[in-house]
Amino acid sequence: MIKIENINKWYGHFQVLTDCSTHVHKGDVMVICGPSGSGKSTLIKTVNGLEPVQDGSILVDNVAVTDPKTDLSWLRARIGMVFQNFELFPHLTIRENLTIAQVKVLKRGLDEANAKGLKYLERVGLLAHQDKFPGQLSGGQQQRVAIARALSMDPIAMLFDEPTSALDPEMINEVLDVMVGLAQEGMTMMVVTHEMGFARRVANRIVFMDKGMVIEDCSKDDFFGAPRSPRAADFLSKIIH
Amino acid sequence: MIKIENINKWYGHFQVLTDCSTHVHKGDVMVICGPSGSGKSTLIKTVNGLEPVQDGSILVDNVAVTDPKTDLSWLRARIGMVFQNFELFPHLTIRENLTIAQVKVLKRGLDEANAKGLKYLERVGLLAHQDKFPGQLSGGQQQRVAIARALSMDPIAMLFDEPTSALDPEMINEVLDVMVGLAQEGMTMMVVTHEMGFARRVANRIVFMDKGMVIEDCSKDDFFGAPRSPRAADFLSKIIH
Amino acid sequence: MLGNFDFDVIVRSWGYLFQTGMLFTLKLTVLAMAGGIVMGTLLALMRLSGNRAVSLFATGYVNLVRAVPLVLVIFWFYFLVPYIAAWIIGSPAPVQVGAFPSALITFILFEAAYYCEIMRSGIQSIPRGQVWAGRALGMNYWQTMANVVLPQAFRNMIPVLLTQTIVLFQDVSLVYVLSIPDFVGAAGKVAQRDGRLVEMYTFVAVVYFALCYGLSFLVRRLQQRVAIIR
Amino acid sequence: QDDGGTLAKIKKSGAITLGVRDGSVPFSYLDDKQQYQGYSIDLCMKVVTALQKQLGMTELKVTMNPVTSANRIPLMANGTIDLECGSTTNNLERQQQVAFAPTMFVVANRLLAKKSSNIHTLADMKGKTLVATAGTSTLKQMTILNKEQNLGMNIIVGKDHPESFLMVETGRAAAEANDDILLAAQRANSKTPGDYEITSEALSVEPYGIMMRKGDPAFKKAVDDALVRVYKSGEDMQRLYHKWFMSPIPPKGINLRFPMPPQLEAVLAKPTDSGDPAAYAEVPQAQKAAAKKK
Amino acid sequence: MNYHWNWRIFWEAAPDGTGTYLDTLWSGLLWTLATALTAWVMALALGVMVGTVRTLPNKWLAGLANAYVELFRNVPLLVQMFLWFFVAPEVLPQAAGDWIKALPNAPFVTAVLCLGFFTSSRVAVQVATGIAALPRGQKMAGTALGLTLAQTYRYVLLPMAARVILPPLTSEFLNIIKNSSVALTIGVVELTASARAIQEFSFQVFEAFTAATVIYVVVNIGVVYLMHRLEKKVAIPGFIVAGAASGGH
Ligand SMILES: Nc1ncnc2c1ncn2[C@@H]1O[C@H](COP(=O)(O)OP(=O)(O)OP(=O)(O)O)[C@@H](O)[C@H]1O
Ligand SMILES: Nc1ncnc2c1ncn2[C@@H]1O[C@H](COP(=O)(O)OP(=O)(O)OP(=O)(O)O)[C@@H](O)[C@H]1O
Ligand SMILES: [Mg+2]
Ligand SMILES: [Mg+2]
Repeated sequence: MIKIENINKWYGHFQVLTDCSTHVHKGDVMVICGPSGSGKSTLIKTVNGLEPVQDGSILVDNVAVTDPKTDLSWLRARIGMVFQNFELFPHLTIRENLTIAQVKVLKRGLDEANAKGLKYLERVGLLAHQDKFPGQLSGGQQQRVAIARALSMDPIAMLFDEPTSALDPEMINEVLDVMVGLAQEGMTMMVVTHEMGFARRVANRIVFMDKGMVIEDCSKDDFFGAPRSPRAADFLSKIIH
Repeated sequence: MIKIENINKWYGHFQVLTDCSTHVHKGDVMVICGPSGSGKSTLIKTVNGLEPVQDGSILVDNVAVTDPKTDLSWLRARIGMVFQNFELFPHLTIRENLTIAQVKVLKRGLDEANAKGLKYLERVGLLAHQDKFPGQLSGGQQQRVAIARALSMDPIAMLFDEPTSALDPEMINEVLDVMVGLAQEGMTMMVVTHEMGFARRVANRIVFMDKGMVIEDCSKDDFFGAPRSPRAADFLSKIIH
Repeated sequence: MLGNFDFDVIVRSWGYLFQTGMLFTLKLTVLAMAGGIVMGTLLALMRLSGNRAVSLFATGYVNLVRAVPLVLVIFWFYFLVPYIAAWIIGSPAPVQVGAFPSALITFILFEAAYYCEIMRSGIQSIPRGQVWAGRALGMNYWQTMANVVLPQAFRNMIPVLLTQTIVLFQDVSLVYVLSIPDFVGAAGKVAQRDGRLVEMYTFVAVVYFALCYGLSFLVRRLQQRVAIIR
Repeated sequence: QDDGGTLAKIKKSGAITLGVRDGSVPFSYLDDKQQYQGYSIDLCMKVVTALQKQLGMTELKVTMNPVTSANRIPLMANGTIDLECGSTTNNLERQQQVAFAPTMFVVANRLLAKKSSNIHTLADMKGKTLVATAGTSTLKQMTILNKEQNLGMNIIVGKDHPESFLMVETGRAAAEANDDILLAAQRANSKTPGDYEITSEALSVEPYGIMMRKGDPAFKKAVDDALVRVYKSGEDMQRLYHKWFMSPIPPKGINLRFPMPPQLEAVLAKPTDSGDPAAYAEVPQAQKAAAKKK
Repeated sequence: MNYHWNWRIFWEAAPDGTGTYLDTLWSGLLWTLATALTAWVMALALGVMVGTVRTLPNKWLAGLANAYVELFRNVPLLVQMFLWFFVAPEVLPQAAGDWIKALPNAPFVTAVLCLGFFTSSRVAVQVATGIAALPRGQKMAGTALGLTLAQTYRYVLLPMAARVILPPLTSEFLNIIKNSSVALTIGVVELTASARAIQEFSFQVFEAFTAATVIYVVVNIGVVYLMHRLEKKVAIPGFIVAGAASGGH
């Protein structure tokens, strides 16, 4: 469903991504990990064209993201994305956050958008908070709203960029639980995370990156069993303590 | 060495600390944990008078922090403090960060201050970076400099407020290692942290707070063995996953 | 000297001062603020645009305008606007543009440079993630700006925008170079005709202080009201 | 570019715009009913009537456009105003830029001081502070005289005439140098007119003229003719002068009591638009010195 | 346009006997710079003090500083200039008033004081904003090391705040140069007043104002350039200083 082929990306003279390739199939849950600055966020943002690449090709559901003729807005509307800092719109209520893109982008009627939004809000257990503003919710609650917002667009796949790293330790689980639920329902997901517990539980593929390169791209069992590169082994030893 | 007796603190009408008491003895390593907003940071800041309290008394080395006649600057100079966001002074080089308070507060000569500062910089393994600015170091390195800065003042005790929570997962260990070293050398420490691995390894006392109150104040073994309050048990179950 | 203050001159010219002078000042302030904010926002978007030519043009405009004293800008525009208007509508002779439209155009163009800088820092203060979130939901550039970035930038910047408007309110007094009677100008004219400068200027100072202080007090109240809960 | 000149423009647009001043009492100023009034304006209105007749128009709209000393030239040049009805000194330098109608008033530079300070001639000002208004020919003359006669005066500059007067009133200057008619108006307008004295020694001769665009002979002739007719009308002209200089004038009913100076009588009898002071009266020594310097 | 251009006017002798019109402009520029620079020094000194006081925990002092700011920024400069020059000496005791009036260069001194106070209120706002923009922890870190509050401000907060507010301070610097033209209302013959004098004497109004405009632009570009150099010079490696919002003229 997502085909990344030999992409390269530079910021000025600095190469962030070097020859990265990977495939995500329908229903896959892919976890991307690696040291800070290794290009994980950049990689995941290239998938829906938020970061352009200078070289290589990306196909999502057989649509070429890298083709200048592609209507990126339309494509993005079909891929849900959840950010580290939630990025809810602080000036809109939770309900408005859930409906604005449905109305403006998918041209749904307000009633339909509301119904859809509230359905997913209920799914993440926050129906009672629909009239609050994001600033009035805890971090974990905000992140769950962000997930509901992405789901309201009926995405064909979901991208997560360190969805729990800005959360208080107590709240990490409430978000991971929602994500586990999604994975179990068969949602195609790409997840940048350091939560190896989550990876072990639901991932079927692990990509390990370092210095802009994909160092490992294998099944969960291969990765945790015997990571092939010394860099990955070193990383795992640091992160699990 | 540090005696906190029945302190109460309000922000306006909101009570942040309710009747908190605890004693830290020389050589103790006390870990303070609890949910977000429970008053941990506030409690630790009252110890060197960064946050005034309205009621109760705090004695540090038999000096009353809460007594208006106490020279707080002098007291603070003898208690090292390390913050979540490092709070190095960005406009000063690492060496200047280490020496400024020694020169201005302890009135040490520049040579002596330099010698002392560099000694501790070496101790945290960053001697080579002495002429850089904080912005040029990674988070883990900055936090180690912050610890060296506090140590340069030859403190009788050290306070840590979530020293690792702003760090990338990979860098947490390099900071914890320095702290473990300190604890093993017998430094008196109060540490607000969620790192239960650290607590298990070096703490001898654990304080658990909730809603501004000290719920548990016991030895490490008692705490991890069978926490007495349901709130603490619940917290532990969420945080260790 | 203050003993023989002649308050009568204020009473006598009350209508002129307020119905002509203050009305003009308020009218110009409000219209120039509205126009300036709209144009300033567009300029800010241009400055932040990825297109180098566009952003260079906006940057040049802003810096040029900010380098020239407003008095001189007002002066130049009074004479140049008729020629510009003639050039736009293709009239052979300069078009007569009244003092008010000329002043309004000048103030909008001038203040836009300042509002631009405010809106620019407002837009830049919005975390980049907000733009990404908008784009990731499928909104295009303009939808993201209109629904996500600008409403927040605007709210965050309301205090600075209003402070700038207070500056604008005071700057309107510079239309004296066109001899249009704004509040200060009207007071000045009365003062000069009747030789009562001290009384008039003291009165002007008191009125301005009351209005500006009141306004900035309101700004602070408003700031607490509209601040986005974070 | 101005095809057919100002006359054609007036005929075509059915309107004429007069440049007027806000505070040149009693020549051109705004009264408390927000009407522009004054000696120059009355003269201009007579010109307008004559123009209307000459052009055979049933209706001619008159617009009053306030001008300042800084913008009267550009506004004249870009066609915003057609006639400037103020109190502008006609001199040879300015004739490079604009044309003047026949002189309508002649003034002399004099000093105004508090009676208590005992100043009767320029010589009495030795070592004292003198104020003149920025950008006036008076200021330039005083600067030159100060050097020439070794007076050692400290000359300070007022932004405009009322502020120059305020300098004397508040004691920042011992005397103000200015056109005598303006000094008379200031004194009459002050809180205590009795406290001030205007010296009798004339320091210069300066003609005032109504200003128009240069290089438009047809329009200038029409204006000149109209004005000369007024000047020569005897009775009418006397009444006009009396109205502004010898009777109470709005807004406060002050009377300037400024009898017609002989130079003005002469020029009304024999109208001229010359920018040379010598054409009006014997030029005082002081002014000659200044002219020589130039 | 019916206008007689004469760009050679600047080489002609000015009637006030001091030299050519070019000399008139030059002397105007010098007065502008003298007024603006002196007032700027005063505004910086006062502004930093008042701005710092605004951020102090002492409510009473902070309130006083706020009152200072409100007083000087809520009345148009034009009017303040007038009040300082004509009204202030009159409300003082007679002797003090007379002493002020007898000061040599009284208009210049008054203009500097007035501009200095006016601009200091705006500098104070920037300084307070700059200090508030620093992470709260910085102040705590300073005091936790045993630095007194004064030392914390001196060695930690102010040096950082100064860097943060450098861009808006540049704007204020430009403003004070432009605002110095208001000093012409009390008789300082600075650049704008010189241009006006030239046009009144010669009637070459466009030439005079073009010259003034160009000089202002050149001076301001020079200031922007110098401040940019300063910004670069004090920039901290590895640290991006974000400019606070700036307004005003
Ligand atoms: N706009 C940019 N301009 C220049 N360099 C950038 C930019 N954005 C990111 N980089 C650099 O690109 C590299 C990869 O960044 P990226 O955010 O993808 O890393 P990451 O693996 O997500 O790290 P982290 O775990 O810290 O989020 C980093 O070295 C970063 O400094
Ligand atoms: N300056 C302040 N004014 C008002 N309330 C405050 C202030 N500082 C903190 N609080 C409130 O006091 C409570 C305790 O804050 P504190 O920072 O001590 O919590 P904490 O236990 O350290 O939490 P965290 O784990 O999030 O750091 C919180 O509810 C907080 O909102
Ligand atoms: Mg990242
Ligand atoms: Mg805390």
